[in-house]
Amino acid sequence: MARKPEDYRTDLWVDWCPGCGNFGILTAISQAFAELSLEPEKTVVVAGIGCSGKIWQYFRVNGVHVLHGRPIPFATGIKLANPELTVIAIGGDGDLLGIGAGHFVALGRRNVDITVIMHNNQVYGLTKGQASPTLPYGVKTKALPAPNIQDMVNPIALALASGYTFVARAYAMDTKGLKEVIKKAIEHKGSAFIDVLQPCVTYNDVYTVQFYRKALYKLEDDPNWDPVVKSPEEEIEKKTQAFIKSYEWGSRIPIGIFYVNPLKPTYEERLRERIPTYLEKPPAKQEIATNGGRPVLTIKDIVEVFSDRIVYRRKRIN
Amino acid sequence: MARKPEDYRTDLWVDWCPGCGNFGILTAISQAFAELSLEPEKTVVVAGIGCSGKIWQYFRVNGVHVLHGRPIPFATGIKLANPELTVIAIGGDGDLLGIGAGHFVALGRRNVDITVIMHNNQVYGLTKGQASPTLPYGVKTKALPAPNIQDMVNPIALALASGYTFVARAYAMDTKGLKEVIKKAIEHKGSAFIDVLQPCVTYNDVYTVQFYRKALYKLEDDPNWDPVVKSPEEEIEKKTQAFIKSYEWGSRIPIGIFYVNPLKPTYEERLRERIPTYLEKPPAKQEIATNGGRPVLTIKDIVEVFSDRIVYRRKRIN
Amino acid sequence: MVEESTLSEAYIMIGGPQGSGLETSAQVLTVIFASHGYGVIANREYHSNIIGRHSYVAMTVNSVKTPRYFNYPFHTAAFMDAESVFVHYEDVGENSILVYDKGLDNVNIDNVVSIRSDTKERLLREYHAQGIDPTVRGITNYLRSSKGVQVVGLDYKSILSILREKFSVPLALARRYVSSIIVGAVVGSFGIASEDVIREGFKYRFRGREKIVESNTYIASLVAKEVMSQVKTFKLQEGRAIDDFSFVVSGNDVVAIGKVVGGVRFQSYYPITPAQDESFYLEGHMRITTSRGDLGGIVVFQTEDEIAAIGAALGAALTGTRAATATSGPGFDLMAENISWAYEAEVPVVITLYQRGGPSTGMPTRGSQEDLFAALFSGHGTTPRIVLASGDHEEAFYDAIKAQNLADKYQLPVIHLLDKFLANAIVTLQPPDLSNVMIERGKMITSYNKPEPYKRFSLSDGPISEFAPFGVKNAISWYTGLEHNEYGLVSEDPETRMKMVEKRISKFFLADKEIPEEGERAVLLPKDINISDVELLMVGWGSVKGVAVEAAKVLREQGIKAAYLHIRYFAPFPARYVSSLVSKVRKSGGLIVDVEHNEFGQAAHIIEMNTGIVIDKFILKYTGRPIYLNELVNAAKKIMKEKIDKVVLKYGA
Amino acid sequence: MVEESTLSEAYIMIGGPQGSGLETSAQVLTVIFASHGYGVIANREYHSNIIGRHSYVAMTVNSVKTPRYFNYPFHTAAFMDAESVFVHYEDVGENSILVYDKGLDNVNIDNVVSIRSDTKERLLREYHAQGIDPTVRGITNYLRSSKGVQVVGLDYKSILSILREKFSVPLALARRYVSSIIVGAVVGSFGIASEDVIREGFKYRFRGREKIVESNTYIASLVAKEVMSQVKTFKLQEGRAIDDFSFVVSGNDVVAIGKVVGGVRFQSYYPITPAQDESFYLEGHMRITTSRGDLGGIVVFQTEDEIAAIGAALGAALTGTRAATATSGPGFDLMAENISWAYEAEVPVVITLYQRGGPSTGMPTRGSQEDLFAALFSGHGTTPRIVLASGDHEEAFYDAIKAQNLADKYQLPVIHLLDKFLANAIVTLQPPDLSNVMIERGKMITSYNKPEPYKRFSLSDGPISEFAPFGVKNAISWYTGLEHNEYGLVSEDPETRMKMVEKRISKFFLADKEIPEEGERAVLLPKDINISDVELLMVGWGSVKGVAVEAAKVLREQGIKAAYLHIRYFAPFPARYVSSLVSKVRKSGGLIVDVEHNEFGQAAHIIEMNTGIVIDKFILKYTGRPIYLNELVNAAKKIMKEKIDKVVLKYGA
Ligand SMILES: Cc1ncc(C[n+]2csc(CCOP(=O)(O)OP(=O)(O)O)c2C)c(N)n1
Ligand SMILES: Cc1ncc(C[n+]2csc(CCOP(=O)(O)OP(=O)(O)O)c2C)c(N)n1
Ligand code: SF4
Ligand code: SF4
Ligand SMILES: [Mg+2]
Ligand SMILES: [Mg+2]
Repeated sequence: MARKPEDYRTDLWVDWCPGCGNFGILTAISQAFAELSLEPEKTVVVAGIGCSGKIWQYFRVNGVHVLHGRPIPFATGIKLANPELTVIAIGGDGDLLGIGAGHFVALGRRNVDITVIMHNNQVYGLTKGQASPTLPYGVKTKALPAPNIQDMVNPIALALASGYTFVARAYAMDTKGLKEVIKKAIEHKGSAFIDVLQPCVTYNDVYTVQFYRKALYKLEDDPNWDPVVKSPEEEIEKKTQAFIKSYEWGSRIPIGIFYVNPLKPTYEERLRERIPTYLEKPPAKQEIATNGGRPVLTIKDIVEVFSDRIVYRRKRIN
Repeated sequence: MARKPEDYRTDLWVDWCPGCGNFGILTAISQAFAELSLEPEKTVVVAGIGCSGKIWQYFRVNGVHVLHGRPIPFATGIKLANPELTVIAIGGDGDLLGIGAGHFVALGRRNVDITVIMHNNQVYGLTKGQASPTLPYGVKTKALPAPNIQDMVNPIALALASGYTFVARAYAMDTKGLKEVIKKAIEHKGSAFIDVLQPCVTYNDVYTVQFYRKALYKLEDDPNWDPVVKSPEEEIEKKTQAFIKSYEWGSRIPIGIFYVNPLKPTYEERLRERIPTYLEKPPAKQEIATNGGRPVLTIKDIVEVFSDRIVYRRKRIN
Repeated sequence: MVEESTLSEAYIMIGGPQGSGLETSAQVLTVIFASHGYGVIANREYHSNIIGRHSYVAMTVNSVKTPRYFNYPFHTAAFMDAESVFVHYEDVGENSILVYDKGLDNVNIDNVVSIRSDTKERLLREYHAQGIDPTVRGITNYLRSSKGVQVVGLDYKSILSILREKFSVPLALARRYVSSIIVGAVVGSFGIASEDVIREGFKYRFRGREKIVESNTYIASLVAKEVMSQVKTFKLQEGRAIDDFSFVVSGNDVVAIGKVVGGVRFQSYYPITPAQDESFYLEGHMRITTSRGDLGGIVVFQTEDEIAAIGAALGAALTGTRAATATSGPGFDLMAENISWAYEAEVPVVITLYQRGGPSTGMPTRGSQEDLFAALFSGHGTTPRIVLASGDHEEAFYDAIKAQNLADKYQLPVIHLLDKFLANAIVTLQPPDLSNVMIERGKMITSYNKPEPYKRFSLSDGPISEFAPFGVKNAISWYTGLEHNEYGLVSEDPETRMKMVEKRISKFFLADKEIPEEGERAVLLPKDINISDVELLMVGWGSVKGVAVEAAKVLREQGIKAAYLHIRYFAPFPARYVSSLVSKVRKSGGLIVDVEHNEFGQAAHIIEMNTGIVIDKFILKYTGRPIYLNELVNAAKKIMKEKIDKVVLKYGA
Repeated sequence: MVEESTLSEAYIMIGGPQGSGLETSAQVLTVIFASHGYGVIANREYHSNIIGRHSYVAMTVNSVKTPRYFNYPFHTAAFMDAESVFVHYEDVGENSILVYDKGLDNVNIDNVVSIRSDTKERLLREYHAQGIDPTVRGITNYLRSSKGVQVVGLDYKSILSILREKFSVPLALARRYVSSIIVGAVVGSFGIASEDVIREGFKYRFRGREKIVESNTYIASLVAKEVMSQVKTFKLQEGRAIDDFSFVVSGNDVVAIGKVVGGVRFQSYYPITPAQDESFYLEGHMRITTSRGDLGGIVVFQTEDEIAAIGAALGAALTGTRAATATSGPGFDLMAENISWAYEAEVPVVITLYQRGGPSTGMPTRGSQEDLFAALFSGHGTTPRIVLASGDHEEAFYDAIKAQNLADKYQLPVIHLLDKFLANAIVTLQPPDLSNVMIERGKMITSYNKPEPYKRFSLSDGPISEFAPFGVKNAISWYTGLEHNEYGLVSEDPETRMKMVEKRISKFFLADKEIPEEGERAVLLPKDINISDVELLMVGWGSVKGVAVEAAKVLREQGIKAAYLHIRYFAPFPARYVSSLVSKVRKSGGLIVDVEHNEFGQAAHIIEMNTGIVIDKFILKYTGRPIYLNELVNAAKKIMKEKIDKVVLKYGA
């Protein structure tokens, strides 16, 4: 049964500012879901707090609207408890690289099979336009009292250094390109990160549609660009090439896939080494009670499983 | 007046395990302080929680033992409030790159003139040997029930991606080399990061002194190695060269200075653009009360400073 | 038409979609009234949204004082859009003036996408019950015919089209002038149409942009005249609330100003509604210069999260800088561990906590008083701290200074509690009286010359030790969150532990001894009331003050001897004073009613915890909207007469 | 020599530097006693340090039951080093046996670098006052001559040198055998020297490493014989506390086991003392297999911080997995915001909170009960949650399961409170009785077939709605920390807001109605006491239970009608039951005394907050060391006789 993007949408009114780049992201994700024909019940969108974070309610798939900065821990818990689910973590640049930067780095070390989509508008939209961690030094967007005093963090370089195995950048207004990247990210086995450049029409009067129209170019247009690691030896080389590219920011900004390493085991695969039946019987699918509502473990089981804590009575002292 | 390393030490018994690499770091820092002849009253060591974090009490300079993961925010507040102070932030690998990774990344964006020293023992020492974020995947140190399930984060690459302007690695047992790096880091104007490889004799039976003796080599031994950015154009090139080097981890591990960029303005310099008298009269040095204990701002001052919130009574309505 | 009544106080409502100039209208109106001598309070209600969802401003204008409450029915309501008409149809009453856009007459509520389904369903239920047609026309007809509302339908589009002709404003920009239609509608309702008068407001708003000032003034005046021609206007008594000048400030602003006056020179923050505006305002005023010279500056530091915000503030405090941070519930939670650290390490720091609707992200742009428990008990371990709550903008100014003094004196963290109602309400405010304001730094020292090494946590002179900031010659100091000895160096000795535990808690008990209870930690209002006479004692805190004081007045006018006990400090709690008042009231058969903005009666629980007094009557509101005067008066009467225990208020869209 | 007395209960202390095998000694001793039928409890005191600082273990061994308290003077004390002798000289009394290393006789306290200056000064003061020479010899002489202690000085070095001859253990490794000297010294004090008996302990400890077992057993037995030859030994009655087998577990272990039995299949954690051992133990048992097959496994997930730990647990809970996290004060603080989220989003999750010395990092390896306020009130907004506290290892096992049931039933966060005393104490424990243990998942559903769309927060069937985990066909669900409608989608409608606020809080009130008070939420002990008889009612919680129950018994034996009221749930608080007990006691003139491990009487405040009852007598301890039986008995008598309000306890080095 072919699914349509609309099947993945609720009928809520979308309350972003007219012209906001978030609309493009919403469209692209719905399309990607449809083209991958994901089961809505087995799909979970976890979103942070921000304009970006509002996206969860517009999808007719399971949605979790967590705390500011925390999409990644929640998404990780969901995925590890039920690896059958497709889990997407969405947040703003403030959410994922400001308050949530610690989790962002940690996910890179785990390669849990989830997709992280970052709405990069260089501002804190929902709190009325302060500088976000991706706004360059010296830039003064609309709501700032003075030019930005902090440097920007480079999301692509940070993702590479953290260990993400799929790293890409896309543009919110290019829904088709974005959709394709999202599909690839979801299909990728491991932690995927997409930095989505997202114009904020209300607060960001610097990184506008007009600006991006001129600045953006596609990595894939270079026939020699190959971001995929094909053997472990290639890893550093591909990572370095992506790292260098990630510093192109200014009049020319690349979008596309920077780096893919399909060779690293996912966290779920690693868990199987500790719990051989993990994938067949993950936490969410284990019976924990008998039909009568009693624990599945009997006293005998307990004594066996925790035998290292049992002392048997021997003969009498003296 | 020449100062000796002992002048910078309290007489407390040092309660690390005999043979712990932390002793070397303690020695090296004291030596660096002495050679730079820092004024103890104007020096502040801010430390996190961990075996590493215990170091603060062994220095006869101002010390702050903060929460686990939080040396950087405290150090930043101290420095910005009183930029005359020399501020060193010290933490373990768990402290700075686990729970504190968000702050670690944020400092890179600010270039506040503080020095961050990380005791990298690949384990959570004080909580009895769990894997820290710098322990590679699949490695089983003493206290782990099974080989490490998470990948290591690359501290050097992360520091580079975050924007630190001085990035180095040193070895705790090479106190002389370490001391030299620390001196350079303190003298560097901007955020400096030193990843100190620190054998933990109690819990880390993989990255031992024996291991490091074989694996380590010095970047400075290569006469062509030049980590210093001399013009803005060189920035990405030098960063990339450092990035590539940072992935040498295994049988050969480089130590030394990976990257230095003296060209970026410090946060303090940036603050001067907003408060011209900031460096002469930083927060800690402003009079806030008159001799009589009254606020320095009079009502007249208040009305002037906050004139944008004053409405004057005009003629009567109607 | 003839003016109908002369008012000393008027209630005004304006509504429209977020981002369409409603704030401009509110500000302009406030300034118009303020600059003509009126006391004003204006509260904006808005969704967690940037553009498009419904927002409205309730205002009270008073000719002799600055009012601190809102009331309904509104004398006048002016709306930009259809949604406002749909959701506010119950806010106007007989003779009220309602101005709306006739061009929207045919709009059906079903077509208003920005109204959420639950609200829509509720409204449709209500319309149905009253036989109202769910269109703008239907509503206005109903109001006109069944409610006696003076409905004025204006064709906004044709009014705006004048702009092109007269000021060559292109049509695309003309929508921006809806805000001046609203201004005109409101002032017109009060018989004001003079361009001179109206211009004051736009001049303030569009400082220096002459043309915009003129075109807006023109439209507003035009509309005002039109409205005046269609209704019986209200007449306001002459404005005598303001003499020479007035501050026109939000609660956020006034705390920011108080902090600067109080000597705060380091403020760290992570943006969060409704705290952020305080820091933004400070950020726009980092440099403190006046005509008599450079007075320094305040470092305002935007951090990566709230943990860093409090961490940086604590770091700054160690240098002797007065340091603070401002946040709301979610951010405050993240500060818990560091509050515990500050208690252990005895570092003076102030956390300004703006309450909003919770739990969790809750209703981030709505008001609430539900973070009292968190303010008192967040952070593990026994960590008493000083918690003071401001009831209005005046209190907020002085409390911002007081909080710093208390932090310095007792070397404790101090939580300064405010709420969204207060934070976002814009009011006229008398210039503060600095004659009693002192900067008290307690035992802070700036030099140290004793022969023995400096002991930051010396036990030799009472529970409070001398505090030498970093940098003081000969005074090296150590701080740790671990238990420590007098030098601040780690100790696990049981005797040292006991002494240090007792030292810390004694500071709190000392504060309890030293800070006056009556009048400072709790205030009985009105001031001249005889407590033994009181039949109904409302107990409340924070922004309940304004409406409760007025309600008590109204009740007294209606023959019920009511008073309001305003709790200002929850820690140290004014237990003796509160106990004595309550028992006096109870002895003479009076009732005690807890009034607050949460579903649990948090303050009542804290009273019980500190005094053993069980309060069993409640007037609670937790819709996120402020308590209005009439609903409070009615609830109080209900409790008095019907002997019920709890009234839950729900007025307001 | 002749055995002197026959004991049913013995108190044992062993001491030495951290990392030198003291834990081995304790474990071996515990197993020796347990495997011969004795009930044992052993508590280790240690510094926040890995190697070198002073540590000691207090044990109680009982022949008929598992004791849950410690007492002094100790019958026997065996020390590895000089520091132990210096700091524990007051822990032994007449006839006590003290075994130490004669080779240390000349060590002066000044030369013991690991003793911190404050402790050293205190001890020197004490020695001086009693005319004791500050050397090991001085101390032991004093004990022998003035205190009647049976001091046994052994030359550890020469004992260890036997190892080289007999077992070719190189000298460098011989130091590791000091632990078997200690074992030997202790068992010898009780007249036990049989290699057969002693071997049991070493076999358990060094499973499969024959040689090590033999050499250790040999040394221990040798020492035992030597001790027996020098002293009047104590004789223990035959061990009848254990039949077939016993668990020998720490509180951490028992909670871990309870979680697995209770169906927890996801545990996230960030390491922190004293919580971490629970997660480590689980990590070693991720795979759950028995002879009857593979029963699945538990994912134990080490996160980057505690925010991620609770976040991941909440995520896992949404999939229908029973999820938990375990932490201590500092980590708990970081979870506050997510607890508030869990309340708002109605997600069942369990947080196991191990209290330690605070505030802040405090005394991380010491015990305390001071996180009660935080457990109850952390997290902004009104967020009542269920808080239950375990009093001993038995309770901890069942509570670990119960906590999950309650979380599922009421869809609320549940805090399971423990403390370091309980967490780290190793005890013998009867195999649990599973006959009454149920797995109750409340309104969780695993399929959904209704025609209308699933409403996660349906209001149609009482305050608790059906919970369909992610993945259930036809049941898409949405969760948010914002206020929301029945679908879980955002709403700011005032009416929806009110309903949802009331829905959530009603669940808490429902729990208050449904969970029995008497016997479940509070337990009066001993069970058969007549409350109207009680002259002294101690009220306490957590690990105070063990010592308070025993103290009540001792007091009754001494003629004071004492009982202990054990509070198990602080929320919902058993207000009616506690009130009725307290008033009964007070009516008949009895005293109520709050006993707890903090300086503020946190539990007493919670009682007051919930009942209005003011408790004004306190026995408090906040040195980080457990309350010992004798000091509690003495304090209780003092309060009874001297009419004082507060006794602060301080026993223990
Ligand atoms: C702990 C916490 N701190 C602060 C906030 C307030 N807050 C809401 S959205 C937001 C920032 C949004 O910026 P970003 O993540 O970039 O998302 P955007 O709105 O730009 O899409 C902040 C700081 C919060 N909700 N929680
Ligand atoms: C919020 C919080 N969580 C956990 C802990 C417990 N803790 C103490 S030290 C430590 C880790 C230490 O590891 P690392 O930072 O690498 O320092 P090391 O001991 O290895 O030097 C942890 C998790 C804590 N003190 N605070
Ligand atoms: S503020 Fe910016 S990011 Fe937010 S909805 Fe509006 S345009 Fe989009
Ligand atoms: S545990 Fe490791 S890091 Fe800690 S003191 Fe011992 S050797 Fe050093
Ligand atoms: Mg953003
Ligand atoms: Mg470490």
